[in-house]
Amino acid sequence: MSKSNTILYLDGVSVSFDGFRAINNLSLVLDKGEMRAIIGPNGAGKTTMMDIVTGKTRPDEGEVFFDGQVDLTRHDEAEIAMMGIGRKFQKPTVFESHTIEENLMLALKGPRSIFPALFHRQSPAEARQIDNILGIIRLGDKRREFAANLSHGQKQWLEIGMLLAQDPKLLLVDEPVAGMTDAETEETARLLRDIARDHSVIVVEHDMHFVRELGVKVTCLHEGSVLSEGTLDFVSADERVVEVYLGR
Amino acid sequence: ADDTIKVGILHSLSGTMAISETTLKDAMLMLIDEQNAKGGLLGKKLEAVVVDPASNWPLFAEKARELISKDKVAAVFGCWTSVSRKSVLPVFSELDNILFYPVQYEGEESERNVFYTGAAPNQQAIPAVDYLMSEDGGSVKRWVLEGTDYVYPRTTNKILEAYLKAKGVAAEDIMVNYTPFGFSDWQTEVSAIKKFGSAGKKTAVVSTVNGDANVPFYKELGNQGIKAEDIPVMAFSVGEEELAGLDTKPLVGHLAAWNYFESVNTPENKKFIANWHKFIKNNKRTTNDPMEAHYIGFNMWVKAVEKAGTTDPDKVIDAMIGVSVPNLTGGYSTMMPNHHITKPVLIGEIQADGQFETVSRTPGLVMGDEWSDYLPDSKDLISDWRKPLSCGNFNVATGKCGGKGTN
Amino acid sequence: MISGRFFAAGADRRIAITIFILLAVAIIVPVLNLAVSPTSAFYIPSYIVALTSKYLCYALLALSLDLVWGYCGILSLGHGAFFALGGYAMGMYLMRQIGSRGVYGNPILPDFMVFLNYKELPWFWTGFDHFWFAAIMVLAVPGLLAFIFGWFAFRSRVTGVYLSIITQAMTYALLLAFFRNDMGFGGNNGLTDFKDILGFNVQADTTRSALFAASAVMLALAVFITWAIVGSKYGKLLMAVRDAESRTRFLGWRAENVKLFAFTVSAVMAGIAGALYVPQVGIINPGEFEPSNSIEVVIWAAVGGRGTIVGPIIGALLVNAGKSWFTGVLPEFWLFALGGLFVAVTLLLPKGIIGMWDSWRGNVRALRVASLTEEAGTEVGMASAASKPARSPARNPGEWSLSGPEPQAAE
Amino acid sequence: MTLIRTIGLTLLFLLATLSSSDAGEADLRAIIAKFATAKGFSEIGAVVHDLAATGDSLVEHPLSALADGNLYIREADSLVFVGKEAGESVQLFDPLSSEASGEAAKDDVAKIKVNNTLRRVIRDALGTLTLGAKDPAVRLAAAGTMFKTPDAANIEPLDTAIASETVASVKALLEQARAASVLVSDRPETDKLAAVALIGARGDRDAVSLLTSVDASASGAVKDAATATIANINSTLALWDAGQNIWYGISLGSVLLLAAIGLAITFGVMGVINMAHGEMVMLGAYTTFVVQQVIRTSFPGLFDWSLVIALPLAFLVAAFVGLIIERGVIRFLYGRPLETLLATWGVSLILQQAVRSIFGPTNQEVGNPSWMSGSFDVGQLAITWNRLWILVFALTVFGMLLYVMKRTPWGLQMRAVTANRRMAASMGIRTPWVDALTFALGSGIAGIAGVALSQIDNVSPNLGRGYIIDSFMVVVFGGVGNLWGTLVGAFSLGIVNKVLEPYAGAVLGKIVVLVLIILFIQKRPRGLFALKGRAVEA
Amino acid sequence: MLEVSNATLHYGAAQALRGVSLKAGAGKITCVLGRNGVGKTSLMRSIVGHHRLTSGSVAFEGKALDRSAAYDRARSGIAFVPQGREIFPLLSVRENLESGFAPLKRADRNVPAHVFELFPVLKQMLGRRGGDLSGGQQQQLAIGRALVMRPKLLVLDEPTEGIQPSVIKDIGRAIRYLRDQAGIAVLLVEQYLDFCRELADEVNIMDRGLIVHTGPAEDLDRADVRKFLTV
Ligand SMILES: Nc1ncnc2c1ncn2[C@@H]1O[C@H](COP(=O)(O)OP(=O)(O)OP(=O)(O)O)[C@@H](O)[C@H]1O
Ligand SMILES: Nc1ncnc2c1ncn2[C@@H]1O[C@H](COP(=O)(O)OP(=O)(O)OP(=O)(O)O)[C@@H](O)[C@H]1O
Ligand SMILES: NC(N)=O
Ligand SMILES: [Mg+2]
Ligand SMILES: [Mg+2]
Repeated sequence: MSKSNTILYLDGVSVSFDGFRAINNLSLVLDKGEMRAIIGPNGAGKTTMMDIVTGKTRPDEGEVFFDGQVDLTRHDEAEIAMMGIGRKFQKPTVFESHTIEENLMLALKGPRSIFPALFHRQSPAEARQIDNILGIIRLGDKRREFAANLSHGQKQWLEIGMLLAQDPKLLLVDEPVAGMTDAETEETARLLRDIARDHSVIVVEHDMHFVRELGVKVTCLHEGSVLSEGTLDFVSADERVVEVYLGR
Repeated sequence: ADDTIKVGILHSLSGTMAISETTLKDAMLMLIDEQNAKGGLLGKKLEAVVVDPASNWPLFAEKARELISKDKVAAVFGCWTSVSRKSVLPVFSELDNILFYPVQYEGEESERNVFYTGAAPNQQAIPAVDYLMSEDGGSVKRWVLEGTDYVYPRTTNKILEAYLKAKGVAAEDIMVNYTPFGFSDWQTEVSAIKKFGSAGKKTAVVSTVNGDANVPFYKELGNQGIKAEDIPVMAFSVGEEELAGLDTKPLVGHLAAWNYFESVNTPENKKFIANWHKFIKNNKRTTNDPMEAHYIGFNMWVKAVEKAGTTDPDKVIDAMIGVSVPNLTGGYSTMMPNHHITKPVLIGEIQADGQFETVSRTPGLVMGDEWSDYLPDSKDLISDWRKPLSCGNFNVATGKCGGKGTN
Repeated sequence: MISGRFFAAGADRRIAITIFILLAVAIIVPVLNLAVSPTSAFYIPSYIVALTSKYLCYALLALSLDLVWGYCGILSLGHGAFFALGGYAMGMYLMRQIGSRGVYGNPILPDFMVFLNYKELPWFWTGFDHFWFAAIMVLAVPGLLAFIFGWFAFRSRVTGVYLSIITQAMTYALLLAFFRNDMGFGGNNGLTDFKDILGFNVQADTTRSALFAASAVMLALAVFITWAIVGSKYGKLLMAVRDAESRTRFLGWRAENVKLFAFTVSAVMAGIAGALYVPQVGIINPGEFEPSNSIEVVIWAAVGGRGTIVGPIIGALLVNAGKSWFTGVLPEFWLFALGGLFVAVTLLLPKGIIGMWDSWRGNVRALRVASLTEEAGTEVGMASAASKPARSPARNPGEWSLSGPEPQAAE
Repeated sequence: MTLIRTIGLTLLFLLATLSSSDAGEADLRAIIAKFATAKGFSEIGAVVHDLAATGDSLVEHPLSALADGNLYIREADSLVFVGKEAGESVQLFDPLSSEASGEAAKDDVAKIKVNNTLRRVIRDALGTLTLGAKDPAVRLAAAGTMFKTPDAANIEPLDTAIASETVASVKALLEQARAASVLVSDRPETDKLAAVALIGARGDRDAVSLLTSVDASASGAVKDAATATIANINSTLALWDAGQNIWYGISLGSVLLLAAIGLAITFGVMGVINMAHGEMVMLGAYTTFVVQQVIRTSFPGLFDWSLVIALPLAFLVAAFVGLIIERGVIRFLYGRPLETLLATWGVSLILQQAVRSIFGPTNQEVGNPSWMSGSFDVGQLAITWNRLWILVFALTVFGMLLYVMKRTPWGLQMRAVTANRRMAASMGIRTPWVDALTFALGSGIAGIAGVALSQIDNVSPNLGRGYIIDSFMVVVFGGVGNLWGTLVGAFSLGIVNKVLEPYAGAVLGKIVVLVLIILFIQKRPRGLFALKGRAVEA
Repeated sequence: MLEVSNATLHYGAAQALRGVSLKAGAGKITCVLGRNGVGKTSLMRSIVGHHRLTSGSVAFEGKALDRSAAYDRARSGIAFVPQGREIFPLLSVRENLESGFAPLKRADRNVPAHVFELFPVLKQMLGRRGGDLSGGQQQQLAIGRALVMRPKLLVLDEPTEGIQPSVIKDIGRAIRYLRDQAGIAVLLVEQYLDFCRELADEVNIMDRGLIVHTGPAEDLDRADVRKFLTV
């Protein structure tokens, strides 16, 4: 298989924790500009896969390449993030003692070393971008609120906002609509489709409506490896997927 | 108010040194009470000003400054560790006041504003070693110099090493070892002593182990079965107060060198102990050498103030020299021109009741020698604060004041 | 931007006021000490000058600690070490200035080296006869130690208690090392008996006043620098690292460098504090490395209010003034008073003096806003801007939260 | 002098073994009376010799009284008595018959002074005197003494004793004592070589000591044999030394473990940065002191039980104080762990000063019960009883605690509460109870640690301060929140420390240990037994 | 069974609940819906005793709970599955379940069989640390843990969040089972409309700190009700 046109390339990846195999010989390829939905039972290894891609977890074996040539296993979280891989966490993790605005400011794309940060002054372009994102995540009226005071769903949105601010080449989105209303879910799907126009995206979700809205290729993981892959209809027709995941 | 004369008491009442210094604070309060009962001084009552420098050396300096500048004391009695003394020295010379320092120390100092009523090394360490070398002391041939790692033990041991070598002791018969402050696990050290002592020569330990570390040291000695008959330990920092925290039965026969023991049988001492027990309302509280030093120092100061007719420090400093007062061991101690005093040196053995039994005593009084004769750079120095010399470090070789006098 | 912020309202105005007060004090106190007759009611006695000046050095130390602790969540239990190292660097200079005025009259060797039989000056003492060299060392030694220490520790992702305890181990090891006479720093007695600084007698009132002014100005400068750091984007980042270190990594920030910079700057500040302190108290000895000293610094910052700039200063001044006062008036019972004060502050003023002041003021304002709007019949935003959750130090996970009552797992 | 002694001892021994002591009591009394006029240690020493020379077993009593400093002279009539101090007076007993002979005020009697040299003389004299004693332990001690003070004149009495000795261990020692004496005699070389071999077989430090002195004076084959034997013994001793250092390390480890284990609860489990932990240890030590004080004044017979009695009391006292601290202060600070540092620091200052105000600033005496005193040998390892008991005790406490934490509902609730107090409450766990009891448990354990530490350290208001840093180091080094970590951490720090100490010295050794801790934490940033898993790897 | 009347709650000066009244009856499933940040979680937390109401009251089985602590509420039969799971991360799965034993009599201290039937994965993972489980597994554990307490009132705050579809179905079945067999009251906060529609006996819609609508599940299809749930 050629890596050249891929944005993300996982081959034969395995990882275990205290003897428990969370990822088992997983291979997954994402082409440049592609959006992919990943589903799978709880504990299938979806989040762990993202951990591996973002450098949080080191695989025991296997290859992980970004953009066709960068071996991600040789880089740490910060380097990987700077290469252009952004992530939204399953459990929203924001900077609680910063305001919404400051959270976004820290996420904004730009130089990541100390001295520029020390002498940084916000440019009008940055200000516009923050305004823009605030609009998208509908937290404009709370921009000066501390993130600690947000409800669960609002934090989810802020996370998405931070991801947008990073403007990465590859977005890893872990359960973005958990805790959102149906309307918001639709909104989010629209947003992701928008983004996917010029970014590569991996979305993990359990909400089948949402996955359907996305309308992209679906991969179903189970016990750390790919169980089924194809269109949503194809995957959800797969007996094994119904058995372990969708239920009857 | 002006109808009292204030006396500063600068001893730690908290922190690591409280264990030793608090007693001295109480002793001073007692002495001041007694003086007041006798009618005070120059017709005025004495008033003690107590502060707590809390075993914190810079705080000593701050409190000294406060006593002198704010409370306007006539003299200060205080300090225990050398570093606390070093810390307050500049304050005393800057503000020209008087400090009475009651603890045995390493010497190598003589300041105009300080009177040293504790022992210099020659008033404690040298006679102690002499005793051990004598037949009575067991004709010791092999020496362990065990100390806490700080300046007093280091200097004392330097002096002792030089002295022992001068007496023909070979280098391999001297073992020097240091442990940190508050050291509590002595297993290795005690067994090393045991090992060193099993070379077939009579061995003794000279201990400059400080304060807190002593109790676990002696407990370990007892437990490892090191008996005084086999390897006696001669201590310079272990007094009645330290022994009060120990079951001394296994330690009977270990030694200490001081200028005073509570067990000394003189009328002055009996009276002193009785007063102390009355004052502190506890018949079990012991007395010790630094207390006697304060007793001597305080009485000297009283006498000097009376002689000078004023508490003005400059006048008192001049009047101090030559003042002679009874000590508690049945003689008189005199303030010498080097601001050190004359003292008898007593060697005592620990008894089962936590007291020392005097087993040897220098025939006469020993004059404190501030500049050791056994250190190359200080052997030519003397101190004489009498006019016209008025110098703490006069070099007899060059005939100049100021150390080497190279300039 | 800076100047704009500087004269703005609120917290920033407080910084301006603080700096102003410090600069004013730097002028007024020396004048009242030197130029006013001792009988005058306005006269400030020298010992008060010396005392306050010492507190200012402590305040600078507390501020330096707060930069890493309050703003970056690095609870250093070894900041006293940087202070002491700065102090030693200055002390070495002062020792060399004694020249042949020492008791042994040796023009090269300090007294303690003479009686410990040193034959020549150890190599690491070279250069300290120059003030400029010592001044560089005051900055370089603590800075370098912090840099090396931090480089390894932050890279290895040592955090929380583990970091705190190794900083404590560091200061403890230095304490023991400096105790050793063989180290060549005067052992337990340290360095004393200073005569001049830059040719001026250290004991002269004018020198003291000058040192006082220097301490006050230096503190003012440190306040300004801290404020500038904290207010910058880097400052926000610092706090973000404090609250969710791993999250900053996933945003591409090198958390270890963020911390390293603050730690090093802070150590340099602590070193300066030590260097100013030593000529004023007249001694530097290993006691300054005592782990309990470093813990006390933490306590000053906590009492004043951590995560603020003025808090640690107020805390340091207050606790030390309290200590000076209590040890004088209640020599036997002052530990009860001080201990009681610490307990009371934690219970009654959970965010320290400044923090409490703020939330009290904040609440008053917020409540007023709330009631006004309700009266006006307008809707209150769910969490109105007036509510100040405060950049609360307490909610500081991943730090001393061990089994993680508030785990911040980035799942 | 040696001559007198030789003759005396030989005579005496012969007489003693024949148990036909008829030196005449009157003669003995006459000699004893000479103590009253003896001046200085050498004259007293001469009287001791005279007494010993009588060979009468009756003299054992006055001689051991003298060695213990219990021999008095009544000033009024210069009569010599064995005295027993009782308050301000001294009870007098006849030196030979031990009959009570009234009392005297302390001032009316003079104690006969002894010094170390004299004590040694008496010990030697008693050694020979007791060679024929009934009690094998006494004979063993006598043989031991004679081994250490070899003398050609001892050979014959020893020969006799060996011939009649029935207890194997005593016999062996007697033979070694004889060999030692042979070496200093003018016996033929073959005898001496045999003696060197016999002594060499002991293989201990005493053998080296003896052979070294022989080595210095001997010549020829004996010298060579001695040198070779010394080298031989020393090389095995070096191995034993290593073992000894490990044992020291283990015993230091047990002390660290004891000191830290309470903290492993209050800090490790509850997350309270408990700066007052050391003061809890101190309270335990003071409880021991008070218990012993009461026992000394009211129930002297119970002294050996004092620690057993002190243990539960110390636990209760410290636990109670802990309970008050938790209810009064800590409980307001959950979720604000850093502020517990400030508050408990305050509490520790208060407790320290309170103890200082109540008991005074000086050390208090806590004695060792007899079963905690002295030492025994395992091969060439000297193991002191107090260290051994402390080790056993520390492991027992650890085991019990582990059981409570892992196997009881309380332990589970404790861990749940500290993990998430609010959620634990919603599971129906009475969090205030659990908090209070957990803190009390940790404090109580610190208290019983104090009982043990009172056996080896100062009992002073500063006691706690000495342990707090080490305790935190151990808990953190081992991995916070993991009891096994505390155990392994304590022992590894203890052993590393003690293995380094003989080479680096105590000061440098400690510095090295601290640096090692710093480096180790770089390798394992969450301690030895790091808590693992997603939750902690934030 | 549970009655909340006129509850108000402030966070500092911000008001999160502005006079909420709500009832949840035994043997019924009562649903609370609403957009993000309208105060659902705040309401649940007030009911289980994590927040103290500024005013208003909560009564359970006729007794006012306002003064009782969270653990007393739990002991009187209220179990809580919080948003964000809040399982004890360092406790094993077994221990997490056993933490629910506290209010039970000694004889009852066992994990009911239906917990493992419902969530078989928990049985496989009994020995693992709770914190290591995947998000969805943790959610299952949180529900299982609440069931161990044999509650009379089960308060669930978005229990389906992050759970795979088949298990959501199981949870629905379980909730129904509990209602029908054990007759317990269920108070359910949900965003997932279908789930709610299927289960609820009664729905309450919240908006900006108020309950703006109460009615049967069918109401969810009404436009005037839906408007509270759209953006
Ligand atoms: N650090 C770890 N230690 C132990 N086990 C782990 C660790 N990280 C993940 N696991 C295990 O790996 C498996 C995969 O977990 P992961 O979080 O990737 O699942 P997931 O597919 O994201 O599930 P969900 O849909 O529930 O979020 C789980 O069984 C989990 O318990
Ligand atoms: N601890 C807090 N401090 C201050 N404000 C808070 C706090 N928690 C929540 N809020 C605010 O209170 C409001 C209600 O929050 P709550 O968590 O109850 O919402 P929710 O309805 O559960 O939302 P979601 O569906 O997102 O979980 C929100 O606007 C939030 O910003
Ligand atoms: N002077 C002493 N003992 O430090
Ligand atoms: Mg997941
Ligand atoms: Mg919610």
